Amino acid sequence: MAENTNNIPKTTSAFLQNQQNLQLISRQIEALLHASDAPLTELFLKKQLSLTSLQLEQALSILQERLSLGSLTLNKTASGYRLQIADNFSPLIQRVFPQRQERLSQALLETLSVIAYKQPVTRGDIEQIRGVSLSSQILRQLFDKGWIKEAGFKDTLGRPALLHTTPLFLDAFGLRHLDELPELPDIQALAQFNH
Amino acid sequence: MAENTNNIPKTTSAFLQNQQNLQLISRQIEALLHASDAPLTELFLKKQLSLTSLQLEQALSILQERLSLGSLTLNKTASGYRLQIADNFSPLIQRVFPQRQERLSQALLETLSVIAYKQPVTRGDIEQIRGVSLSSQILRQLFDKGWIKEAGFKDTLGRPALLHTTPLFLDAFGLRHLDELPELPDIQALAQFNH
Amino acid sequence: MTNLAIKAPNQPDSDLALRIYQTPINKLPEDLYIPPQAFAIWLEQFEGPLDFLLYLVKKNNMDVTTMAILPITEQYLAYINKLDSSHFELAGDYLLMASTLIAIKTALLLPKPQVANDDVDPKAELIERLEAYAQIKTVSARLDNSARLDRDVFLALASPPNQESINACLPKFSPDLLTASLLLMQQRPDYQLHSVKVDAVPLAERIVSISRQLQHAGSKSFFELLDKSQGSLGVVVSFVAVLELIKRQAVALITPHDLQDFDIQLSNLCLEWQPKS
Repeated sequence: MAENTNNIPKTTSAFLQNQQNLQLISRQIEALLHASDAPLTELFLKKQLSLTSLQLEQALSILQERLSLGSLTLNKTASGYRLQIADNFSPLIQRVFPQRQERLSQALLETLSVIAYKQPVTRGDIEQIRGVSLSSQILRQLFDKGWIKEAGFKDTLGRPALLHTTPLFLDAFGLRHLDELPELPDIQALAQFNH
Repeated sequence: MAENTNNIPKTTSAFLQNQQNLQLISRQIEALLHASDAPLTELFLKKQLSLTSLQLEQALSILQERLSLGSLTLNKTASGYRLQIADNFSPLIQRVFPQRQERLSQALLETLSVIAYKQPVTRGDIEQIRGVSLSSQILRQLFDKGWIKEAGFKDTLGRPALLHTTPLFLDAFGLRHLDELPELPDIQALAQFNH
Repeated sequence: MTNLAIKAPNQPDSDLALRIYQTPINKLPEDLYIPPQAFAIWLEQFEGPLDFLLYLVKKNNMDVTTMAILPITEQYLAYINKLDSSHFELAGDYLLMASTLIAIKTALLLPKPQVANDDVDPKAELIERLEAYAQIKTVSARLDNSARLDRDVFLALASPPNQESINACLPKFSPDLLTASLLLMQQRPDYQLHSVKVDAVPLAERIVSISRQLQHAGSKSFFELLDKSQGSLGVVVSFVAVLELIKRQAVALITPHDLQDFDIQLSNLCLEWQPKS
């Protein structure tokens, strides 16, 4: 028996060592993702842990597999990787922590949609499209959540600030790119507004 | 074969079912602990998941075992259970997300040095050596950091408390013993001071 | 409010209707008096005049693109007339729309003007706005239906490791900070026990003294060069003297290679005699 174990070819032993190393890396990634308050990019992980792209990919897949034994999943969002609770536990969490369920008002959702689909837009643009004056309360809520930001000015009278959505907005709605937004419905389809 | 499987005694099949159930409960607990921003008590978990004390205990031990494959630990604090990154990832986390080291004020350093080199000393001693009255703000900062402590009294009028440095102080300055303190330069105020 | 149950037309596919005594009312009967407050509350459920217009279009089973503007306008104005003056803050946007509608209505009723300003067709413009708004209203509902963080999707929170284990990895303070602070303490004049006597410290004398010391010792730290009896003024004058000597290239600054520029303080300033070649 002892002889047998000694006869394990070098490649096998190297393979085992590599596997162990990837296991360790996967645990390090897990710890960093838990310690960070924002998603972490591939580039960041590779740089901080001195990994090749292949190592990162393998370690992430080991991590994903290990997490699947429990209740978490590794999720790739617009701004990087994050750990989230598997969807099938959402009903449980919603039941146990009902206070965490935030309802967004129609006015806020419409304002956010105008910014997301028509960006960059000014306050005036939003008011023109929605046909109502925009309460600063709503804009403040959106800024507070970090879903929108001001960048640049429109070259018109008063040089109003231009509003854009942020990666946090994408993260919050499970989108990786702006082009993953639900498609704007066709006017023809909308024509029959009675559905 | 088919007969055999049918012949599994009821108790065994009940045991397996119970084990599966405990696995599920352990995943539910894991999800709730990850979703909560505060530790969760045994009472809360038992109530929310309708568990007996035995079930909770067994599910927690399954969870602890599963977590040991990754980078978290189940931690029981005074206010309940929480999931925590294992201590052995501290160096990694500290390296990747460094905490800024604060600047220590001259007044704080002087007070600390007097205590370190002349301990045990009273507040009065410090004032005499430094030639300025001691702000309670500074002593509080030193107590808050756990770098000094009171132990014993000086046998003089008013029996003032004696101040000493602590092992945390040695730790913060990378010293193993007090005698590793750098040699005291020629300092008249300290030399003149006899207690 | 006691007898009026008003159903909010919030849900996109709910039956948009005003209910009185549980009975859905499809339009406000001319003969029924509805308190203006109740009407205002009902109107508040809409996101504005465009939303309200869309509701009217739907209620009349019309197509947005081909809707007949006149009946819609008349219904809109009939409702808005019920708003009394106490709801002006709500009415503002609605009144603006009303004036637009009246303008469209007038244009339709009057014989067609012949010329240039048909590039601005207020009716087409209104329909365009309604369409654009309907699009946004639809996508905002879809956006709300997508799995949202903290409502449908939850982040996995975990506490950081024990503070002691983090502390163990924090960079240590240098113990030299302690001795340096004591040296600085010594340089400080003793305010309490003595009145501060400011002895003049002649710069020329300091330059001579420092040159002599360095010439003799080769190199010395700034603190070793000080004459402690001269107090803090002596420190300042000595510093100026050192600067002067550096400028004359009689002495040079020794920078330990492991120090960054910003680490150089009086406490680690070292000087070296530069023999004239």
